[in-house]
Amino acid sequence: MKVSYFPGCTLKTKAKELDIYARRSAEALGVTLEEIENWQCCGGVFTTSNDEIATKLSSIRALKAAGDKGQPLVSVCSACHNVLKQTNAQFNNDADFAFRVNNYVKPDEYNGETKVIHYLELLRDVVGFDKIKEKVVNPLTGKKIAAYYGCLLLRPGKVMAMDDVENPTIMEDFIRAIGGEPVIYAYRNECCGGYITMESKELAAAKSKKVSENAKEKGAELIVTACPLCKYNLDKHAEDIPVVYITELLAEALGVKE
Amino acid sequence: MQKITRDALIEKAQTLLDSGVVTRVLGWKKGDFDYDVTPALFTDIESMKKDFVFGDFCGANFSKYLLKETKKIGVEGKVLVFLKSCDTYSFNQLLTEHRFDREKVYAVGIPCDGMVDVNKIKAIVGDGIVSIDDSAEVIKVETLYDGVKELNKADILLERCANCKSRKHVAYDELMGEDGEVIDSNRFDEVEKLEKMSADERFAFWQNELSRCIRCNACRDVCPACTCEKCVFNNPNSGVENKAAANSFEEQMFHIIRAFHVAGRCTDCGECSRVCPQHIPLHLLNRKFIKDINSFYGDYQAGETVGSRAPLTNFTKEDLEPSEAVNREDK
Amino acid sequence: MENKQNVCNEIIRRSGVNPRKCMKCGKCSGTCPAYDEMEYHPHQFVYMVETGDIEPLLKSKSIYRCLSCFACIDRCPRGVEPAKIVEAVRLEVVRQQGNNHLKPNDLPEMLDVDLPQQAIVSAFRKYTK
Amino acid sequence: MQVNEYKPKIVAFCCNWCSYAGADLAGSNRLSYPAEVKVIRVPCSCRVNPMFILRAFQRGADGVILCGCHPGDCHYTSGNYYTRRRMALLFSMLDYLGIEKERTRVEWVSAAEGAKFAATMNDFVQTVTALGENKRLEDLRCKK
Amino acid sequence: MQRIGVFVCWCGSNIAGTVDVVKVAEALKNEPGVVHSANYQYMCSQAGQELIKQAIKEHNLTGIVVCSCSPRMHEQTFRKTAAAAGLNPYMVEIANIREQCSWIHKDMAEGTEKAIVLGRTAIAKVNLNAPLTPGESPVTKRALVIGGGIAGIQTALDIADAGFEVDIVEKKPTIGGKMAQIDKTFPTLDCAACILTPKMVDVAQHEKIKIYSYSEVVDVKGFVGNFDVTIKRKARYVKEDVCTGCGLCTEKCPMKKVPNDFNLGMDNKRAIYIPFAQAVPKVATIDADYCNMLKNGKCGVCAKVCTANAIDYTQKDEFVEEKYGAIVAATGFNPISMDKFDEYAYSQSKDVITSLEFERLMNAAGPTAGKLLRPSDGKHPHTLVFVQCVGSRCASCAEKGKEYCSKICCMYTAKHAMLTRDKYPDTDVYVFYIDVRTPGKQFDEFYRRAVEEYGVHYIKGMVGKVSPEGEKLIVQGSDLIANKQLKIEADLVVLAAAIEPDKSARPLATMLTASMDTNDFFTEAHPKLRPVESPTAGVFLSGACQGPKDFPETVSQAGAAASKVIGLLSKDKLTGNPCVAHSDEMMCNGCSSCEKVCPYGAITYADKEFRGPNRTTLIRRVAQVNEAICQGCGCCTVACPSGAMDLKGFASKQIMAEVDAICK
Repeated sequence: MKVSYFPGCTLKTKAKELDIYARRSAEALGVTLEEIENWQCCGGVFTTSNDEIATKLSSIRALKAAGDKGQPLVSVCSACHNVLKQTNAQFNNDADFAFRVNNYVKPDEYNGETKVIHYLELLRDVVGFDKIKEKVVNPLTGKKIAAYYGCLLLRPGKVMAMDDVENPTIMEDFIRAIGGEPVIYAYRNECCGGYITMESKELAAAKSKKVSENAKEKGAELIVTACPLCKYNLDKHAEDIPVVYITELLAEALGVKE
Repeated sequence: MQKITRDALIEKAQTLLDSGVVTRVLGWKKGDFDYDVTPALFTDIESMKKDFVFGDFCGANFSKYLLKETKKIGVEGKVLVFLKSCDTYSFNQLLTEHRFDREKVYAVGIPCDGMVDVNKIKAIVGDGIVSIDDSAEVIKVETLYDGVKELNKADILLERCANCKSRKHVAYDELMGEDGEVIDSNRFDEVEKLEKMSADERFAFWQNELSRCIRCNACRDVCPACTCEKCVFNNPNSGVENKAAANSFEEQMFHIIRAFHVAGRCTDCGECSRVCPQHIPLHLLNRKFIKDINSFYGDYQAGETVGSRAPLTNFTKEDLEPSEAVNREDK
Repeated sequence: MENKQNVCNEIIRRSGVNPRKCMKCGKCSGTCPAYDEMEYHPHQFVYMVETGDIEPLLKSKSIYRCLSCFACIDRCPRGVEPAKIVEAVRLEVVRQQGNNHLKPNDLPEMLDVDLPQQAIVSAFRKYTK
Repeated sequence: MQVNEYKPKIVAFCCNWCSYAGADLAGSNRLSYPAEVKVIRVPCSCRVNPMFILRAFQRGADGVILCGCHPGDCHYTSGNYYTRRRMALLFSMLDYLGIEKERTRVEWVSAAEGAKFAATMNDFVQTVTALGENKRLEDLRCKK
Repeated sequence: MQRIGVFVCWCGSNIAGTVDVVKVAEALKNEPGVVHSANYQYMCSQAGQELIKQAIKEHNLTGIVVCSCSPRMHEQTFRKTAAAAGLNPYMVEIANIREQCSWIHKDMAEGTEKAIVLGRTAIAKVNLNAPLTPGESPVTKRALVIGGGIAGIQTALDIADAGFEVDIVEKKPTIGGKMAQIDKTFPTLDCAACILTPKMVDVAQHEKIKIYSYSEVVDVKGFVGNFDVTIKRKARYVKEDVCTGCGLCTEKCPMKKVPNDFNLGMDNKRAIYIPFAQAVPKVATIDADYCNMLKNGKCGVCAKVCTANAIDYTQKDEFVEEKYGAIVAATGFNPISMDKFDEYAYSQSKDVITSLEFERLMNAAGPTAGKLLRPSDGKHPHTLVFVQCVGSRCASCAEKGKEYCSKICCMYTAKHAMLTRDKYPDTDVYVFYIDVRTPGKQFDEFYRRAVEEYGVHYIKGMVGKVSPEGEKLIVQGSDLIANKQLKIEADLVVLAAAIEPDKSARPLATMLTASMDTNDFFTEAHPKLRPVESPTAGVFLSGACQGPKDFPETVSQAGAAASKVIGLLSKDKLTGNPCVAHSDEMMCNGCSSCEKVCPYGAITYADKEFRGPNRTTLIRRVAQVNEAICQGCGCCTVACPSGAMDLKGFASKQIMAEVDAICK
């Protein structure tokens, strides 16, 4: 099958692994990621204020592009996914916002029908973890892996609706599917510090340190994430524990890494 | 299809009368004109041989007459009734509602390839019909002014026959000829056409149709589902009686109430439209209910089986909401 | 006084948050990962906007410390969504002429080779008009 | 003060056990809704004959709303399930005849839903006010 | 023509504040049939009722309309008033000009105008009223109590003591309910078992009480005074009347790893078990999910060791049908699931427990024999954090928590904190609270003692996150008074989980046709004046199934429910609701439409002879309504095509008259 794909700015530069392995793995699983044309940066964060229009138009255009093809819009970067999903939700729940947005994008009005799904949701709900399990050639047997959700993947829970906000299982199930052993730790859904790293290195360091310490303490040998910024913060400030992208791990398990 | 002749029916009646299976016969009798056939009760074979007719104008559904016939006390024996396939549905529906005594009826199913509509003939040949010969597929109409005209039966069928829903008999003691099949008809096409109109167009359509109503009650009187001991429109206590001249309530609401009263019980026999002197397409009201019932609650054909539970005396916990009923996309 | 109230009303409108829903349990502040960096804490943002005490918030550096992690939104038992209030207050400040918190000239010294673009665009979106 | 402002006539049938109690609760909580709404108490929504609804329109009502217990919560176990079918068919028929479908409504309001009752009535009155006077049911037969 | 009296009530300023009552009374005077119209401050008062009675006599009234509060409030009152003055009580109609008029409108002109229309509507109806006489039905003098917790026990004992037979249906193998799991009770710190178990014994020994343990109600038919109930007695694979409760089988059963639900899974039991030492009935039960004999026919140890031959592996579920006059729901409560609150790490750490689990930990008969030990490693905890309102007062998240206050948590948390400090003075105990709610006798004193004498640290604030780190639980929460975020290194965290009605209550309510609120608590017939009765006649409410309650409240409500049941069962006959369906035989088609929609089976058919035309006789099938069974919903009246079926008190003509009056 084919789905629309929104890679995002970082995946074209600093996080190429996240992008490349996402495509390869998807292909191996029978899904083609069709990069939408002329996508623009999502902006990195979603502005919650309801009078903020212009900064959300790039998301609307992406949603519209996928909608025109009748495909769901898939992204792998947690930040892009968060912005796209939240923008889509605001479009569908706030008629005033929808009206004003469509005034901007005329004559390419968006109808709100595109479904935004994260790469993990694609794996769980479209491909199915069972099928992935069958396709694994290099299982990560015995590898103790800590899933790091951070905040963008799950929150706000009502909008993202991907999993239980406080006790998610999607990444753990993913880890099991590729043969690894998930490590549950309390900080898996706490913030790494995010963009605050620009403003206060100390705060970001404190936050990400806490995450990796907690994961290590619970026995993890490896942390997986879907977010380039999370990876950066953890790599930069945290304990010496490797941090890798979900897609890289998946590609390795499927034997398509190289 | 094997054509059943008048003689075959008289012969059947004679056998049954002679053997004492039945004591009387519900049949069709010629009226003032060839096309003016009326129901009649025959108690002996002679009068039957004299007046009984059978042909393309015998649309009348006898089911309703059984109410009176089977309730007569002191009258012995069964009554013979000839039922076309559509009539058998009404027959079953009335049995479901305990409206007549099945033991007192001998039902003979007769095949039917459709009855003709005199109004359609009149529309073609004009007034002054002298005689009609319907013994063959091509119907010969003699008029005062134009002599004999030949008409194709298919062009002049009654609306209900043109859209016949079933040639299958669902009730009989005996069947003459071969039984037919339930037909996947186009009877809802016109309803759909109306549904696709805007509310304003629909309103204009119905205003035009219903404004012709003269409240003759023919539709009610002929309807096999309208068999109430006392009709609400005749009952001063019902609040909708048609005698109070103080307001025009029943004038406006008569057809809605009537259609609702038979909703889920109407077999779509089409008698109401056949008898309407003002040619109001009353079947479009009934068919709307039937169509809605089928789409809301699953296909249901009143009278298909005896004892079935009508949709309005039934429910499921997952039924659709009234708001959904009027806001569907697919309607 | 009236102006202060107008600002608060604008913040309430823009954020879509009804601060009266707050039952003062403090779970937002109990959950906030940036608490110690903030002079005013999430529950105070809600309360101060509700009561019209807006000026200290407009002047406070706290508005740049929120990580937008939305933990307070998901954990609030009353559905108050304090992070949206914080954001609305910040917008009130950065939308004023010349009030961008982050200036392009500041950038070079912040950058390192690994820093993802995502961090830069996010920070600009959060801290500037 | 507006003098000639159009005020619709609204008849609300409420079942005794849920919706009438819900209406009372709206009152107890001082939740206002327009005075145009007048409630008729019936034991169960299933007591409401389609004829009553037609009667109301014929006598000049501009909107008729029927409130009952939520499906599954009927005091008489199943009454509202029948109501739901009857009204689905009736409303669909009225729509088919070209009557504005917004003039009729069924709403399930429990005894605990005072706020829902008031909100429903506010919304219904607003909707019917926007439609204006009910003319079609009166005119359906008598072509002008 | 009726002679109607109209009485407009001021209800103090409740009505008179927004309705010009004088004008209303004046306007209604001119309505058809009205011969008298009056207004008064409080119509429901003694003086007001006297006024009505006098008017009835003086003006020879045949019907009255009271414009007042909701008929749900005072219809009965005014019917009695009318009856006292010799007027048939069903000649009374109420115009609801308070709840549905004065209280919702602010404008005097608007309120007055609407009140007049409502009055006119009631007058139009009463013009068509006919005197009604209620029918009578017998009363089965037995009661059914559903639920064998303290609420059910107390209700059953009180009813039985009054001399009526009572059956208790309990779904668990023993009665006792939640109270049997509790260690001590606030604010007296009595041992719960010491006050509960004697009552359980009383129940077992009472000659009027029968216990259906390990049983469920599966069907309820009938109506007040005459319920037919089907009870499923689940197979326990032990003959209840043979088992001596010696407990030998529960020691010999080789299946040792069965989670012990009585201790909330904190330890194990055997596949054959007696829940606790004081169980009533003290009879073993086999857990079919774990028993090897039942699963694959390999074992049979319990049968071998049973000297009484009580084991019966072939036992099947049995269905018993019983008749009752009254039913009491006492289905109780449960703590909500903590699945959706994992910010407190309940799923991540065994040392995060709920208060009910803590109760078992402190109980001498619990998994640790009453020693406070951490479930994870059996070590003695030094720092304990209690978190209140977990899932209570939670408005944002219907799928997560409950919007209401669970009422009992403040007090039991104070109790837990106090008991911990009392037994283990080496502990530090913190309680995070939003508000401390202690209305109740000796309650606040109790809570203050926990703080002042026992040194419990009460922190105004909420916990945002619990993180298991090493052996510790890092509790991150806010201290709103200090304006600080705290991080406490705790050994044990106790969550005061919100309580919710037992899941069995919803299907039961459907069977009983009793209404529930949005939280699945049973609703009362009146929240203030009839708090222990369901709106469904003959169904009563006892304990937490009606709303969160502590023990004293539960026991008092249980007694109140019992007294209502006793009042009902003391009657030899019940007068029914006269507003029942009635079929006009002359118009009936006998079509069975009414019969099909009647939820009570109140309609039967008979063949009757009627005079036909020309001196003939016709036999017709006609419907007949059993007035004792008919509950007066009126569904049949609409199903009837001919209009033969009508409802007394809510006749079609009456309703149409109301419609007309409103639309005038």
